[in-house]
Amino acid sequence: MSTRIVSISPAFEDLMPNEYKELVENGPYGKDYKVTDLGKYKELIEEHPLCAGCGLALSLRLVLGSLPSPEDTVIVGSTGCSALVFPQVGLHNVHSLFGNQNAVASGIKRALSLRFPDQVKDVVVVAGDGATADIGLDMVMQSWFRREKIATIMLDNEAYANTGGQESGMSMEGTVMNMAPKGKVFPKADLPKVAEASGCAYVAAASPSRPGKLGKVVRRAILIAREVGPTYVQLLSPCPTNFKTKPSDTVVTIKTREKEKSFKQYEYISDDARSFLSALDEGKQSEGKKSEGKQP
Amino acid sequence: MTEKMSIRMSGLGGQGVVTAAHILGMAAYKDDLQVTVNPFFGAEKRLAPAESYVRIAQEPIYERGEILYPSLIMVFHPHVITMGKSYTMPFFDGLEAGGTILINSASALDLSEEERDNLAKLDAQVHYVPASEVAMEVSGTHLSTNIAMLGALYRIQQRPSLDALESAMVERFGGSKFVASGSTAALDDAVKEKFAKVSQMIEKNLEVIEKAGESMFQQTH
Amino acid sequence: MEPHRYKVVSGPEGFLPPAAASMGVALPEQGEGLIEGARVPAASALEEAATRLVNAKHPTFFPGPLILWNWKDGIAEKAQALKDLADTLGAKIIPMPDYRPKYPMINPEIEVNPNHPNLTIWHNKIDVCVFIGVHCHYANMALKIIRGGTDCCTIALCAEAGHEDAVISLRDFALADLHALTAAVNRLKARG
Amino acid sequence: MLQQQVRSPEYLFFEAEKKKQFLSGSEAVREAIRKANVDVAISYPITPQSESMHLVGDLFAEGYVKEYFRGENEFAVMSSVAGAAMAGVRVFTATGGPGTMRAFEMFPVWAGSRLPIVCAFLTRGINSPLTIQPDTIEMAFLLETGMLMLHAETAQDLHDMLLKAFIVAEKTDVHLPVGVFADGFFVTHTKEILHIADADSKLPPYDPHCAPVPAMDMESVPVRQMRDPFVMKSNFISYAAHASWQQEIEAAQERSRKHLERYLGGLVETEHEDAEVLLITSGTAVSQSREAMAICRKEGLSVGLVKIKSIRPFPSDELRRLAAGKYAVIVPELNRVGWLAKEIKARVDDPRRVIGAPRVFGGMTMPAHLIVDEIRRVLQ
Repeated sequence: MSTRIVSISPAFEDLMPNEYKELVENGPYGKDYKVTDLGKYKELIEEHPLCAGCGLALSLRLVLGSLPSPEDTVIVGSTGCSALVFPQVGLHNVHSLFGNQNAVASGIKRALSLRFPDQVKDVVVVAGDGATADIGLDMVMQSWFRREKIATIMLDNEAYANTGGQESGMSMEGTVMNMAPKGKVFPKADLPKVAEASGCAYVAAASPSRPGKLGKVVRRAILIAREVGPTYVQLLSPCPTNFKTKPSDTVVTIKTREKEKSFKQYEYISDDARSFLSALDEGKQSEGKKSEGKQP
Repeated sequence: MTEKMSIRMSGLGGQGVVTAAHILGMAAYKDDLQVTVNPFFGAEKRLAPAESYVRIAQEPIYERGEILYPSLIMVFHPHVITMGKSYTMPFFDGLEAGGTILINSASALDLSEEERDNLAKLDAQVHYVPASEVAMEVSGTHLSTNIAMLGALYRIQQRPSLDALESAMVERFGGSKFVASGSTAALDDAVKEKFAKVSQMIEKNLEVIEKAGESMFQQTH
Repeated sequence: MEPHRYKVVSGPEGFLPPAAASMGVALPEQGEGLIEGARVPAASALEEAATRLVNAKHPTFFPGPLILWNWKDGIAEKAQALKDLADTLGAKIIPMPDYRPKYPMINPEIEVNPNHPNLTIWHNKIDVCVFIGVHCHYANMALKIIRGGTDCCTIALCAEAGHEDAVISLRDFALADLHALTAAVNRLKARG
Repeated sequence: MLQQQVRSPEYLFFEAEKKKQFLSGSEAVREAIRKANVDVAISYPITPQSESMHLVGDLFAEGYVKEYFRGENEFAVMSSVAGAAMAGVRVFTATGGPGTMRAFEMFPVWAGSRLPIVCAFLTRGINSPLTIQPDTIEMAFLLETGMLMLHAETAQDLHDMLLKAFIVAEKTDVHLPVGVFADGFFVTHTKEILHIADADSKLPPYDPHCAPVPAMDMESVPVRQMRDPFVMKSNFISYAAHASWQQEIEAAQERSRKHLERYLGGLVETEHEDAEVLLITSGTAVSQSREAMAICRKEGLSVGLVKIKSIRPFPSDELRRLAAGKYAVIVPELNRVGWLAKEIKARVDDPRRVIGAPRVFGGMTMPAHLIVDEIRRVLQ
């Protein structure tokens, strides 16, 4: 992007509210921040209206801190809790409808490739489990079938949280929730495997309990999507409100799930993606047309 | 030509009733006449009843859709009449008084007394042409039946002109520009295989047109 | 509905005022402006805007993203010209940096938001406000809300086709027009 | 591919020499899109539309359209074209009947997001039972989606309206989707004579910086921009924001009148408008009405015709004036519900004089004599 869109007309510099001045002076645009740099700069999220202890808010903050080129990233969201955050995010982002995020993203990606053929334009989908695995699954999978160069990130809180705690395809079997009053009768959908079979070049499951790892997989997913093909990242992001856990226990919840083996980190890298990554490691190939020298 | 020609072509799917309508329409267009062409709007299936419609006039044509009141009916297969393979029953339904019927058959069909009466009341001119036989004999394929039917029509109407018919056929079979639906396009390929060259095919078709015209006979009911 | 009789005047017009376009008010053609919904020569609209600004108690400019952010050549000059105009008038400048519905709420002292522009107008007791550099969709949305709930007179200086929902609107508004407006203000002030 | 020169819309529409061609409606779509300088076209098959988007695919293969693919279903296609339009390019798609219904949730989003998408709706009936035949009932559902709706009578209309639709859709003061409707089969699959400009000219490209909303490309201000956000429920005044937003869409429709009048030569077209009985209709029902009018006038009956070209915005003032003092207004329609008659009745001074008949549906042709019968019945 032309960084001019985050520079203030000189005549108005004194008048701009502080948060904008901070964004201009100390924002992440054109910098090379990684997830470990959080806290050192003005983040892309201003404030958010999500519940205390929200796993999704935690994931989202880490995702936004892991974008390799925030100045050239357009995010497509979907209906759900996360959509409440996006008005506060310092990027171009689209809320369209419930479930059509990957179809919208396909259109955006194709249009930006036409308009800016020599520039990096990352299109990243960030949506919940209902939007990704249930109502939008056909469009998610079809974007993978078509090998759309977009990264799809699921914020998996294992429920429809915004609508009041209904069971989703990603809920654990047996979970008693609204619309599953006798407990969910089928297992949690194995979407990473579906992604792999559908043509994703890179698939990962992670969680905000390990921010470094989350940052690494998100960054990889976006870089691989830029150069190789579609990618999918699933982030376990528990909902303390609907599962009635303590807001301070969100990370504990994830760690318990890991111990119980009902959640595990996972990473699949296709051969093409692997050679792309090793080329990056060896510094043989730049990450993209204009982000020379960044490491995955 | 002062009157509007409203032509209904009835046949079986695969016989080329839609193609015949397109060629006829294109020829009329080339003769600077006003013309519209449309098929019967249904799923295209081989051997199922198929209809197409051509309106030709000197004045602008507004009316659209199926022709309910034709001045001329072309029956591409006897089964349209004898086995009721048609969505329009009886086959002369809606024919204008004094209208013309052209049937593909080597011999006059055995029509019921009621049918003969009705045709007589309409003062219908009934012509027969052995179109399938002429097609086989001249071009070696029954796929030219539709062209034979156009030959017979030309003998009756004398228009559109032979030159226009020829150039319409060149346009239809010669280039890749023509838009045909999936299954019609597949049949086109079959036709093309029969002829090494399109020009040879056009030549044969012109011969079919001439021969068909010569082979016509009229039956009074 | 009585088309063409609808007058776009300062409110408060009521709970939910209609869009002026739906009441028969048409946008100005090139070389024209709007005063209270009536098409007039651009010069008249400019003069009227200057008059209202000079006579205002708390005139305020709401520069939008298209002029606040230095995103392309020519913007900085336009921004400076606007600043000069505001200084000439002793007017406030309250920026509209973006259009998001802001959470939890804006500080009406220092910013304006198209989803609730009335908060800023009430808080600062603004009686004449000027929209400039605001994308048309968001400007129209805000102008209606202002007409509905406040008594503020709205002026829209639009680089595109103009705004029926403003009390005074100019179209194709460029740097030269900004200078012309400043000149008109100075002339009126000199006259006293 | 022909070398094409960018020409002004005025040149292409009004000045360029028009040459005679014998084309089907689907081919007319192709010829319009060939000259429309379209960036992205996305397709999904449905009869009777499929052929149109096949041909647009051919244009992509030839290089006239820059990007093209088959989406997964109509809802997804309408979502993808929305994404492309938000990212600042000119888009085109087409659908009809059940496809329209499948996609429906996106149409109000198109308008609400101020997306200048042009979509050809090649209409057909709606299940159940299944039908692939012409019927204009889907238009009834689309009336209040915020899109502009033009109704073509012929392949010529379809061609001209599509090209003009892009220009009207993209006007800053309008910037709304435009649906160009043509009756399936009766227009799409009928070959007729058209007069159109050569393909060596094309429309100027779309300029996303003239849009009334920012493009989603991280190149446009402001950087913190969400399309299209919840109007936050935590804000007490959010209802007014949503209401004002909706009014703005309606206002944008109103603003399109001026442009449509200029490019279409009016929202209506009349013949013998002084007659005692007026036939008022749209689409191919106009063609059938022309035949009926000719028959009646030969018999000395005083019958005139009003062709409505734009359904949204609706020519309310024009129709109120035209219908005033008429003995009767007859509205033939190719659908069961008679949405056009309802629209007209709601606007004229004496709705009792408006007769919503004859109607055919489910794919039936409307013979001119049905309309003639209605005229005679009324005049008796």
